[in-house]
Amino acid sequence: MLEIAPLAVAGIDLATGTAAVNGMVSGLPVCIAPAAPLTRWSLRARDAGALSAAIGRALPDRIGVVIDGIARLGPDEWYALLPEGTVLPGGAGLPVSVVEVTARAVGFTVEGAGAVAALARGCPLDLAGFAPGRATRTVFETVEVQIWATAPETYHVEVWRSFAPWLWHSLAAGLALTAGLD
Amino acid sequence: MSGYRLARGGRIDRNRPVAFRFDGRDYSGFAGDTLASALVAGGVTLLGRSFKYHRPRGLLGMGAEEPNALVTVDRGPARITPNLRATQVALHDGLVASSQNRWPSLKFDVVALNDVFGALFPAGFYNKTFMWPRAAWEALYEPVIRRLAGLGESPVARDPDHYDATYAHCEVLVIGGGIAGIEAALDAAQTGGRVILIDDQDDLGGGALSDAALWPLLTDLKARLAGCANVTVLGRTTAFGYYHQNFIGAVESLTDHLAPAEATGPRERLWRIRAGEVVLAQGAIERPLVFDGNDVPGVMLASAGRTLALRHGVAVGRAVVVMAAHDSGWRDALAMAEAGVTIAAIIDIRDVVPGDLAEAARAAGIAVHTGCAITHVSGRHAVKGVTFAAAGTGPERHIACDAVLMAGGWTPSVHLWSHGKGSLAWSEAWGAYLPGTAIENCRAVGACAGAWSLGSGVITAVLPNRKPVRAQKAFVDFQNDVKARDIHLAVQEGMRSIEHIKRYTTNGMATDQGKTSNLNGLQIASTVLGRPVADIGLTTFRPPYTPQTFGALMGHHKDALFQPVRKSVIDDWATAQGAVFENVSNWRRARYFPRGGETMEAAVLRECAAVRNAVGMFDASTLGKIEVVGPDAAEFLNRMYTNPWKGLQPGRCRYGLLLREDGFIMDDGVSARIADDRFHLTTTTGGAARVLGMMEDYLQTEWSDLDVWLTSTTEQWAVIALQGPMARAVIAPLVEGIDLDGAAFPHMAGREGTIAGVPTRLFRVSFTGELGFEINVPAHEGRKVWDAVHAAGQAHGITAYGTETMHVLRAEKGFIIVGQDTDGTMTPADMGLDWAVGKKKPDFVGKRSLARPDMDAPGRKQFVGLLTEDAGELLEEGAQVVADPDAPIPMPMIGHVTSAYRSAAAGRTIALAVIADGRARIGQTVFIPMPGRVIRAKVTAPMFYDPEGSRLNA
Amino acid sequence: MRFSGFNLLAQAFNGHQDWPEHWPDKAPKPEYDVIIVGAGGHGLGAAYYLAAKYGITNVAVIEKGWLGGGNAGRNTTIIRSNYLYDESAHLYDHAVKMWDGLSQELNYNVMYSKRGVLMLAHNVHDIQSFKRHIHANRLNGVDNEWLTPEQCKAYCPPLDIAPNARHPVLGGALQRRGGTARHDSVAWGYARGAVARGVDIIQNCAVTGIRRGPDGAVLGVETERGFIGARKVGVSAAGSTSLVMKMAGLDFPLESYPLQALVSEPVKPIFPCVVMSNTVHAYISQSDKGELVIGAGTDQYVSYSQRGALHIIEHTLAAICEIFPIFTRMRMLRTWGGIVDVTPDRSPILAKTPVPGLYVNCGWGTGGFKATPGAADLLAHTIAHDAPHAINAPFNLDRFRNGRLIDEAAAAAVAH
Amino acid sequence: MILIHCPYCEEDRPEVEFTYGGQAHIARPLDPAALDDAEWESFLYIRSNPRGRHAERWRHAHGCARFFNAIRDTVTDRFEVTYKAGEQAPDGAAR
Repeated sequence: MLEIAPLAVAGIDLATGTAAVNGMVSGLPVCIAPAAPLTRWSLRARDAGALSAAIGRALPDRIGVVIDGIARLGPDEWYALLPEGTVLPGGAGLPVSVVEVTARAVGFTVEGAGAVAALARGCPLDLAGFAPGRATRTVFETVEVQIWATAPETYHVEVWRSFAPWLWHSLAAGLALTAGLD
Repeated sequence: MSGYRLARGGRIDRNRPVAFRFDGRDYSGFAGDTLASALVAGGVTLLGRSFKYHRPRGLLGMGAEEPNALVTVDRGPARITPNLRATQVALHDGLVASSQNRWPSLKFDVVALNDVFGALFPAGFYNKTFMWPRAAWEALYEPVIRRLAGLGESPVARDPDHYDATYAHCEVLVIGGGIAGIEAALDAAQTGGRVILIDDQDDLGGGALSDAALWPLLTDLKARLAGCANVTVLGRTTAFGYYHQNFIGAVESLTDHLAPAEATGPRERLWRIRAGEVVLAQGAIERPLVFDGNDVPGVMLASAGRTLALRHGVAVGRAVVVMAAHDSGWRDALAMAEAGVTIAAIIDIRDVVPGDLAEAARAAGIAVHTGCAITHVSGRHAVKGVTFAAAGTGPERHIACDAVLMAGGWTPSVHLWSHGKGSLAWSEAWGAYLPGTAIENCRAVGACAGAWSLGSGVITAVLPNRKPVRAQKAFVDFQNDVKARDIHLAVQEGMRSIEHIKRYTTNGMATDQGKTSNLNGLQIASTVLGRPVADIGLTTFRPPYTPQTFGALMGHHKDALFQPVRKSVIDDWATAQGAVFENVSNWRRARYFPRGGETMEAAVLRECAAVRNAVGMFDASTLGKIEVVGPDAAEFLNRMYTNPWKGLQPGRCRYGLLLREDGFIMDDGVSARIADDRFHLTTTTGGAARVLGMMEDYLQTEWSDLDVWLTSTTEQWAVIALQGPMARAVIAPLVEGIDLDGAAFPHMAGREGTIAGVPTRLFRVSFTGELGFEINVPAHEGRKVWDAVHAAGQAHGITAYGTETMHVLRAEKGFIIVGQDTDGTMTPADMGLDWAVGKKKPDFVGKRSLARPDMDAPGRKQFVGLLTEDAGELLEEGAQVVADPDAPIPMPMIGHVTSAYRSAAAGRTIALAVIADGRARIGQTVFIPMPGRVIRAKVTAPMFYDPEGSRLNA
Repeated sequence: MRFSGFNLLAQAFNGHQDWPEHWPDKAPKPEYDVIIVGAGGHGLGAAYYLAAKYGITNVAVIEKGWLGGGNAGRNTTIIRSNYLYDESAHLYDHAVKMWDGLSQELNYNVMYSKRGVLMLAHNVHDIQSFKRHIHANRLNGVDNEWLTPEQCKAYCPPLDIAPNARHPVLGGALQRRGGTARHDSVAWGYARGAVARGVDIIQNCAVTGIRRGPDGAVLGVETERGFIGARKVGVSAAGSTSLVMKMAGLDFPLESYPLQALVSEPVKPIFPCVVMSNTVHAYISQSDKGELVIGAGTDQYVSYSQRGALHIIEHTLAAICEIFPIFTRMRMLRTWGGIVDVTPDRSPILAKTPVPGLYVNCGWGTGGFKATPGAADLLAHTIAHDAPHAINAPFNLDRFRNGRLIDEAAAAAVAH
Repeated sequence: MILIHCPYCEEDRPEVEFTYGGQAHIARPLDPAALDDAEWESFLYIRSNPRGRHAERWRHAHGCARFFNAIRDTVTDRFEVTYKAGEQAPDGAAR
């Protein structure tokens, strides 16, 4: 009988990291850390003006742009990352949709000169031209994520809670894996 | 000159000897050697055995085109890799390699008997025999064939190595690091954009590495390249596939060239490169000549001989004969002579050879024979000498030698160009295909574009010889043992397409994928068919250019990172309780909570009894959840679901049934109206993404006028199902802002308030038939509320239960599970769910399909209960139901068991099934044939517990 | 000349000079009794059975490229009949019965190898689905047995049955009569057999139109090499069926998708059978040459380009190595793509069409090779009798109108 | 890995962000009950399946999440043009 050695760490044992991890990707330093707690809101409306009035906040008009923590993801879709404790009006009765999704996702920050290389291991976008103030929904390998360029060489990554352990270890594996190379 | 190492020369470090083992013997080479060059230096000419005839094989080429020197490299336990080309195995200290495909040894291979009786095994022989006696194919012939099949040994242990993958972007990607490639990279670098240069060697230079005259230029180009910050050079990297819109797949070897002890990090990395422009500079591959004995070990390409001498300081032999049909053979001979290799003679098929070359050869004391062809090579495991004759048929002359170099011309490498669907144009001058017009932003430079002067020559099929082709051991595909005669036989038997000839002879189907055999095969086919080569065409070039490791192509999708396992916020608690889990879609869910070594059955009976008699709690967080918000929310759900929604008041819940447009049940779930313009929708765990995608499709493309929006909240809410007569008592002390009294908060109602201080949406929903609540709280508070409810429940004997118990309890009530009781071919009527279909609604998704003739024809399977006559008999889910168990096979079947459990509440086993005209059969006996026996059962209504629903409405 | 070990030995002594042409290059005659469009395994087989079983020898098989060059020449060669519904089980088992002895019938070794097809169950839903198949198969006379994880491992040693794998093996359904055959040999064997019985095979002759008489009945086909008459035309063109049917004014419930597959470098055989996994979407076997033959599902969009996508290959190999971790160090030798025609219920259409004299055999999707002898036989029957056989009667065009679908894929839908 | 131009994001994005939505411009009838079984069969199942220009639907699922239409050559897989849901195909517009 062909004996095959058991898995050292199985997928079912992975847990989301709780502390920052530092390493190198393609010879450049990177730090991956859990993001600070936030409140999250999915905001939808056909008419941006009505939505802006409903929640009393400015909204970016171009898809992929962020203004004061609110990104426009689609023609009728905005997504807000706001400080903990923020509460937005529900827009009841208006032709808008305001839904809190704070608990739906987990955020990571990816910082450093190697941040683009760390994300490029699984994200197919050309992030070199992804300047601060941009945000988009995309994928990391098979998992849907959002990537926000919050500052030079600094990115905030949003991922649904149950995919976070896999994404954390996939990002972290890139560091440990190549740390010793160059 | 000791052995075959030249006293001087070569781009090797003679101060760094490297010890290695091959087939159990110790050898030593130098840093800068490949395994191939070090072995030749050590006097080893026999390196392998061919696939079919097991003929002795020596080195043929110097790179990716090598078909013969395939070795297995052992880098320690579970790190053994078969079929590696010795020409591409970098030498490192302690390298352990062995030959393959021979038994008992490389020198004495018993299977070479295939060669002795080779006449019995021409191309396609296996189609003509092994058919008698009929059983012998499986009993005798195939087992023997499989024993002899394959080259190296398959790995047999889990691979401890890791692999990495990444995307990359650049404005210009240059593939091939020879002079032409480096110059293209330097030009591109001037534009300031990102440039990537790929080369499969560990040292840039390509062909120039074997041409001392070009070394100064090479050194200068490489220095200028190093100065360009925007150029990334990927060495030891092979671009293997050219996909849509300049998307290139490449694999970088990271540690195989290092001694195992120094090898840290991933073994290989997959590069997925998107390039603005692709410049192909892959050079050309020298073409063997086809003549009797051209496969004796020691017969190799002239470029291989030159590379050994100039790049590795190794003489391929002590007396070398060159058989040329192209000027490059002469240049290689002269360069090798200058490096100290004794060239016994240059034989050229052409009558006239460029004067300067002939002159230089004579000046170097090399015998020259033009207008001649080798007619035989003597020697079995190594070359002993050659026989040649004018025009191949004149009087025979002999030359003693220990190596023969073939210079048959050059084939520009158009592999990647062809992957990219660029057209090919036949070039008479090259006797090969050159790149035509590209459909991608791609251009070819250097030899692979036919733009590199390697001199000129003539293209030959089989060299002229007095012996007929069928009597010559003249090889076209050295690994798959395809001789020129085999191509003649293929055409004789009616194979006229090159694709037929290739598949019939297996020419070009070996691990080198025809790099040295396709063009010769085509040329021979052309002469036999009497049709010009350009009319016959080439077989399709398919990725990968060279074989690539599965591990590299998986990237980091290996072991624990293969695929995400989705876990709820309660998962850790369940793990601590020793729960046994099951995979449901890409989630994992607790199936049951065994205590003290209980079996699943025992645990489930205990959990069921706890829910029926006291109270149970269940993690329902994995159910799909969608927030439907907007003025047209109710109208939208009205159009999607079979049920009417407009009349549902805020604070009420309703069971929703969703069909596909073809009328078959796709999903179901309970939904609550939170407000006039807000619904909290629930779907099955497996259907969540599918349902949301389908709804977005209809909303965006069919009913884009509706003001309503869908937001996935599957992972926003943790959901605790609290079921049982004591459920209300458990949460009463925890809930604020909601009157839990039965009248104020009836079954199928929904309220908002707080529980354990956490905001909640509390629904009175029961999938068990007991008094039931579904507690929805924000996921990051889920565990806290779970613990609070668990603590509050201790006094009432609260018990956690899993999916198996949930299945039993819902089955006792006859509630369906979409995907288990239905299989995508059932209508609402089939499943007894007509009550959920809004008869007055003009339309909903699937309604029109329900009106098709067959959708309510007699004989459709209907959802019913089954009670076995033997109360203890547990039916097997999936078992078939028949009306007449004595009917002969194929026995007509009328349905199957969808669910079957032991039921504490019913005090016996119960089952649900779908049976043709099932409802009309209630009360009748049906039969479930099992291997060796028949089980009798009575058809009942699908309801085994509290039919009036009194407990539900407590 | 008859193929046999004796003749091979005899021919060895004169350089194999007497082997005749399998299928001489033929110019088309102006008129035939029957024309088959598409020289794949099904088309060539239908011509063979028209001649061998029904004595209809004035037949032409018309092929736009080289015979056996479509899906027949580029599939993963899997043979099985453990389908769920009665109609499918009878259709595919009719074929599996004919695979037995096909080499002898054609006097051409097609290397049908009954090594067993093992379908892996990775979750409770899979177990329920496979048990349902096993019970239904037993009552339909199709062999299929349930194996525990340990029995699966014993049958296929390279299998990893570690309980903590991402998709642990919870058992398997084994059809021992399933297995593989050599795809090219099937097409060439039928071609040789058909030609030996008087059938003309006309390669490099694309059909460009279908000519119909005033009553709408078929008169013959327009081709690159002129009009060729026939009262009966059987279309067996796989991925090109939609295009050919439009020539007769018919719109079909068909879409053509790329299906990619790959082989590894050849190694000493270690993999004894065929293994399939619906959950991770991949299947694998090892050919008699020692190459691992690996396939997966179709690409997601309609396409006739056989370029294929790299990310499909990545997912396929990750899936294979999840279940067979020993193969991570194996190397991919060649990838290729076929064009498979898929119907809404994933079941084939083998029937008459509304156009008198026009018959169709299509919609086999990813499963056409395994059905080759059966489909060929039934297409020949349908053409010869101008009426379907009982086995292929349910696989008609009407089922999409009246809703009587045979949806094998739905049964495998993902769980509760 | 094809690059697809999303008409909403107005950017070329990689194929793995998209899902295919089948043949385009098969609008669901406003009153399905008015169709006979053959017409309903055509709506549900009959597809053009051309070798060449094909009007089809895609969804930028992992991007702006919108459905849109495209004309693609099913032989080269090259996208000729993409346009928003509800718009008609720009006739012969070559991109």
